[in-house]
Amino acid sequence: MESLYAVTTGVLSACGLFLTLRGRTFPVVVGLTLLSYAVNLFLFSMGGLTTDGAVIVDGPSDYADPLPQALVLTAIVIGFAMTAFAVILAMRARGDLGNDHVDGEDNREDRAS
Amino acid sequence: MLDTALWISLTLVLAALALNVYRLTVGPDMPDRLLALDTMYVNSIALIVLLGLWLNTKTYFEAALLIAMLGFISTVAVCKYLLRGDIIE
Amino acid sequence: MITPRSWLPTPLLTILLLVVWLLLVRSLSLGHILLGGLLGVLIPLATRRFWDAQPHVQKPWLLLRFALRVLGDIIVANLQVSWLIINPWRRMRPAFVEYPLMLEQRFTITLLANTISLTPGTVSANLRMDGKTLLIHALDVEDEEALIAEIRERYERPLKEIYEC
Amino acid sequence: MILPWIPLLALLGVVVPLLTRQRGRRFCSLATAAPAILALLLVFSQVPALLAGDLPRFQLAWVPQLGLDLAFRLDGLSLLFVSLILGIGLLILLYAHYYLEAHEPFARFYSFLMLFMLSMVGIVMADNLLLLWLFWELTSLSSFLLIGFWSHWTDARKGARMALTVTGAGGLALLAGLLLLGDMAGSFDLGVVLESREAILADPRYPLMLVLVLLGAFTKSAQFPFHFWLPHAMAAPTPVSAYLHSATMVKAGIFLMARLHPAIAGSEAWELIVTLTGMATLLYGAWFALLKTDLKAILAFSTVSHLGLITVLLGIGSPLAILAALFHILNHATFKAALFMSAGIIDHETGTRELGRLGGLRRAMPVTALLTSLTAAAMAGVPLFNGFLSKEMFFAEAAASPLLGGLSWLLPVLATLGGILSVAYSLRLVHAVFFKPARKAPPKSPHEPPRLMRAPVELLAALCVLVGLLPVIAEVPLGLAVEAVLLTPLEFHLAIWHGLNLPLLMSVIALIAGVLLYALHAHLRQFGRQFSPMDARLIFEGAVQRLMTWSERLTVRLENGSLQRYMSWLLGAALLLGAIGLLQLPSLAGARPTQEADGILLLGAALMIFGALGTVATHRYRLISLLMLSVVGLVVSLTFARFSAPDLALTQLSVEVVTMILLMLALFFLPQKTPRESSAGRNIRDLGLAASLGMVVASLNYAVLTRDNHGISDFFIANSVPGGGGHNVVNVILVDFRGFDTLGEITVLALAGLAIFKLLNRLRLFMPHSDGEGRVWSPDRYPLILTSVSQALLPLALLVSAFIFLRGHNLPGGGFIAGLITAVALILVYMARGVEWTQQRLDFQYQPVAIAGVAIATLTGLGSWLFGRPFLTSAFGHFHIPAIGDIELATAMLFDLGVYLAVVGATLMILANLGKLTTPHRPSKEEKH
Amino acid sequence: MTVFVLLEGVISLLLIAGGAFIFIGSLGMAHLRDFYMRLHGPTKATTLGIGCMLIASMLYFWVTEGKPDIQEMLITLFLFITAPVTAHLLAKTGLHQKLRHADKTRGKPLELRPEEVGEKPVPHPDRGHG
Repeated sequence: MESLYAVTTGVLSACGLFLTLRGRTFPVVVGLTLLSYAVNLFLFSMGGLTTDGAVIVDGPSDYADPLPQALVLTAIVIGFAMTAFAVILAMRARGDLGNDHVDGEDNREDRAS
Repeated sequence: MLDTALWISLTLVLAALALNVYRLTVGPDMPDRLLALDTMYVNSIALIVLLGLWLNTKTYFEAALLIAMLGFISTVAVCKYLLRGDIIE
Repeated sequence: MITPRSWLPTPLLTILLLVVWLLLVRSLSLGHILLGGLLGVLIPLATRRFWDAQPHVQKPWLLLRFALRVLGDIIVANLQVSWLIINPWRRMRPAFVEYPLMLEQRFTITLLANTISLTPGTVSANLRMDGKTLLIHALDVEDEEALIAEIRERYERPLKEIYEC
Repeated sequence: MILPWIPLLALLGVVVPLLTRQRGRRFCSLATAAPAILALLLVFSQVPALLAGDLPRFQLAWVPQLGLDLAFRLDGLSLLFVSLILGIGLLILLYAHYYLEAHEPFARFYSFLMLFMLSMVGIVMADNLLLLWLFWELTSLSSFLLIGFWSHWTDARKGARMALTVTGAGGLALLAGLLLLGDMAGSFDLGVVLESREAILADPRYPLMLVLVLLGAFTKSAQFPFHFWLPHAMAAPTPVSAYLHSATMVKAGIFLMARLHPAIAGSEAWELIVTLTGMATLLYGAWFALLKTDLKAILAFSTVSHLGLITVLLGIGSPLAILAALFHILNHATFKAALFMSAGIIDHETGTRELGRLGGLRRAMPVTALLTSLTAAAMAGVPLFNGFLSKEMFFAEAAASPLLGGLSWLLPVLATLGGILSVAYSLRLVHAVFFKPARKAPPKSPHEPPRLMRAPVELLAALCVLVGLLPVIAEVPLGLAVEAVLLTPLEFHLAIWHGLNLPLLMSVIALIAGVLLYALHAHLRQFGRQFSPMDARLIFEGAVQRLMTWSERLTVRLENGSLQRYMSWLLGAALLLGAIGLLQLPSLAGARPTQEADGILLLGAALMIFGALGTVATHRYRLISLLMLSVVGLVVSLTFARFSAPDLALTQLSVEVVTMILLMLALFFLPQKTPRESSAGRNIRDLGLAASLGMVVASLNYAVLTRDNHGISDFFIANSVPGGGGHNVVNVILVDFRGFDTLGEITVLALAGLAIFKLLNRLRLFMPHSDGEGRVWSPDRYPLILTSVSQALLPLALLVSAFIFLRGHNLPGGGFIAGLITAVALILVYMARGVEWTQQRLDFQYQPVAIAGVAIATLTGLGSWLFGRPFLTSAFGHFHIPAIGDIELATAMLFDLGVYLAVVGATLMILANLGKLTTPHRPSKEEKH
Repeated sequence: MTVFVLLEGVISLLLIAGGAFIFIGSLGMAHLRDFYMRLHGPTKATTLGIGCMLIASMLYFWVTEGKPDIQEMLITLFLFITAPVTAHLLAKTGLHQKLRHADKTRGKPLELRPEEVGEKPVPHPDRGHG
């Protein structure tokens, strides 16, 4: 199970990173979202994977680690804000520069490489 | 008996999910994919209910409730996008 | 002087909210009944400005009967559809049917459309912008007229009776 | 304790002119002079104590961790320099009062001058190496301001920049040296450092330290080869030159060498480096002083050469040499300041400084002629002037020094040569300006300056003669200073006549040969012209230019404005670091036993991977890749539910919806498809990079998952109910234990909302009239069924969010989730009904809501102060109400309310504003454009 | 005792039925011939399936926790509200996009009035990325 989880996280982050390397703004934003999924999963797993251990304390039991959950919870919301900001930047860039290339000018990808 | 039933219906649901994925992949048109996604959401309600039964807890009930209540909104958004382009106008 | 209308615009909704609340909190304690009642009053007050003129239910008991009938139909319809789907020798006769509406009010039209979508192998596909005809896609019909007649009898008339007469 | 008042008064002097500017120049000058005078009196008031043999010190801990104290001392050396600085400073002030033109911003000038005075006083009085260094840098800065005072004049700017660069660089070297020194001595306290000579000399790092410190000193004192900035600093107004470049700043390096002499001098290295550098400087400066034709340039180079002389003496380092050095510092300060001022007067009255255009001025300005002749004679070392005394001591020491072993005769010879040159250029200075008939008339008809403008010169000239005639009066201060340098009293007697001896012979030679040399210096000029005049400035500027171009090229190579390139660099670095980290693990798998995977998990993982890969595969068809993305999101939230994190599941679900809406909104304004433009090679590279990073992440995650980690969570679980009064530990952590983090996070959320709000205003975007396939939009803006359902759903959604919010403290839920639900419900209304319709019915704005949320949360936190508890301490209690039962109320709930409002406000601020973007200019009916 | 056995049987039955309906719904969505027909599967069968499952879980928790608790009904309520809307909008979108439908379908769906399908297609601005 752990290995499965780890592989999934890896694939997610790989895909997200690949998209963030694209040349147009929208794929980059999508990539960021994907990446933040991966990161949240990763952080969440810091406390170990527990089944049926929801941390609602009522009598002793083996609980999951609540701290990563709390941190990830806020991370999810902040992640949304971050995505929103990136998106607006992308729109602003298109509005002001007339295209949606991350560098603000078209057809420069190969110059960049 | 209950466990077997649980597993049977779980398998069925999983199969359903697989079918959704199939439709999502092949399309052919946007509405098809959208339909597949929406169905996936609905099916995941079943998954959560089964999880609750399996773990014998109601902790996850609200998750199911939330999907039932909000899940369709993203579908609606995409529909509105396909229809009007501008979803909040 | 505060009339009930001003602080309790929609008694049915209030009751609905109260019930939902009690269901949510899974308890019947007095405290929760009070709290639910409070919310049931406050939320409509807060959200009333987001509604069109709400038709008032004339005959609640009919509404109940209608709901039960729809429930039954849903089950039947689903069985039919499921059978159609898995039956290898099925011969479906899908059709688009133009359904001329009698109802005028948006809310009731919506109710009807949703009912249609939930019940026998039909999906309300499109409502003409003039709001006078409903385009229905049916999975398996032998006779459009019959379908129209059935819908009118089973659903539209009761709705009209409940809300609009 | 009055020591600190001396620098404090100087500091006061910095502000006074700025305050009294309006009261006219005279008042301003007097007001500025007052603190300096007071400081000078304070200094003199300390003399008895010094004579009594004790050492006034003042110490105040400033940054004890760094060993930096606000410590001052006033020993003999400090006394000598402080009185020089303040005294001459006052004269300069008087001089400047007349020198500056009426229109020039005299107040600023005074302020700069006083700032410089302050820093010099600080240097010479500092009793702590770091403090000394601070003031040292302050002199560089203030001299920059002063040299560049005529900032409209490019030479001034360039000269100032050059001086700052050189002395600043030297200052850095000095800092390094001082740090080393303090480290060797074990303390930055000057007293300690001066005591621990053996330890320092024995330390292996001594040579390095020595070189660094000397770099600082040499750059400051314009020693060869760092001398070149001084002549260019002559672009400064003459009072500045007279002050900085004769009496004070250039002496700072000398002072440093004298100050640290007990601690670091005496080694072979010291003697060689210092003496030879000094000698080179002496000759070089003298030679160019003879060739230059600009009055101030001549003085500048002569200053360079005299500084060299003093350096030589410090290098030789015998007690008498030190005495001679200090004596010459004193003398040079007097006559050179006087000379500079007379040069300034000449410049001021004739309008030029070119020897070629000057001449025969003795008729026009006899007094100035007299004064200049006297001071020049002192500079030349003519007997019965103070210069003569110190120079003769210099000759004596040079002759007596055993340095250079077999070649030890070289020093006196070179010394004599220097003497000859200095006689020559002094003579030339006087003769060319006052006696030789002028070839061209000066721009202005010359006449005597105002009486008081001449006063400082007269005073200084008088001093030259006085000291020259009865050297005894200099013995007291010198005695104290020498004692401070040698740490032991020195028996000595200053006399004019030592009988016929070698030094006298050398002086005589110098005089006669000097006169001869000047007689035929025309030929010398010819000779000098043969060398291409190498202008230090050109070289310096050239170096700067090269540096600039080089760094530009580097920048362009590294930073070409391509985000993709930066990303790949960044990710590459991350990959490297992560891989290194992993390599250090003994084994990937840890001790913790792994659990079995079942079918659901398998399918879930498969779904997620499918979604991720699908997103990438279809990323050029943006809508499809969005659908794929939301598959991932759904499964992620299911995963949270599966691994017992209901709160996370709820949050993820609602955020999922919001994100989807956001991206749809954005997609409308962005192209529907991504062109295929990446080159194959780049795709391969990116794939490789991403894949390897993914592997690193996966192995990292696996490594963590298979290791036992003892977090601090047990504490939270244990104290959640007793401490936070809630059963849902996650929520309690959010609103109570780590409430401060949450506060910060909602603040960030609100800020992001505001930022977006700002970014959106006056953003005009092209709105397509048809979708990707060119289909015109459907005319049905608000589908009826959607509208009525949205209105039916709204109350229910609000109810549910109220429920989620209230139960949050004890069961899955809480402010974040409730806020998101509310926001989504409202957004649904927006979608179904449009912006105008909704805005009309919403009687509140979102910005205030978000801000109110943050405010409520903060106030809740502050509230705990009222009860004397730390920030964000939560209180809770159970209240029993008859017939209703227990109701638990916790302040944490109030905090949660703040979170709720902040989330609602921020989310709607983002989405609603984004939706509003279209409404103002959205055509109701599709029209072609 | 037998009551419990009976109940257990009922619950199991409902569970399996629910799973079956859900599966059928997705099956219909997967393999029916045109979009409009696929639409029927999820909106009906799936809804019913979820309903069965919810009833099952209701009974189950009734048995285990001992007290009746019908809050699962809420989910069904929400589904009944939302599922038709989704179906309706999807169908509307399908019509708007003029998705082809099985030839044997009777009735002519696409004779929508001109103001309902937009006018003739206009080239899309994002061809070639302005």
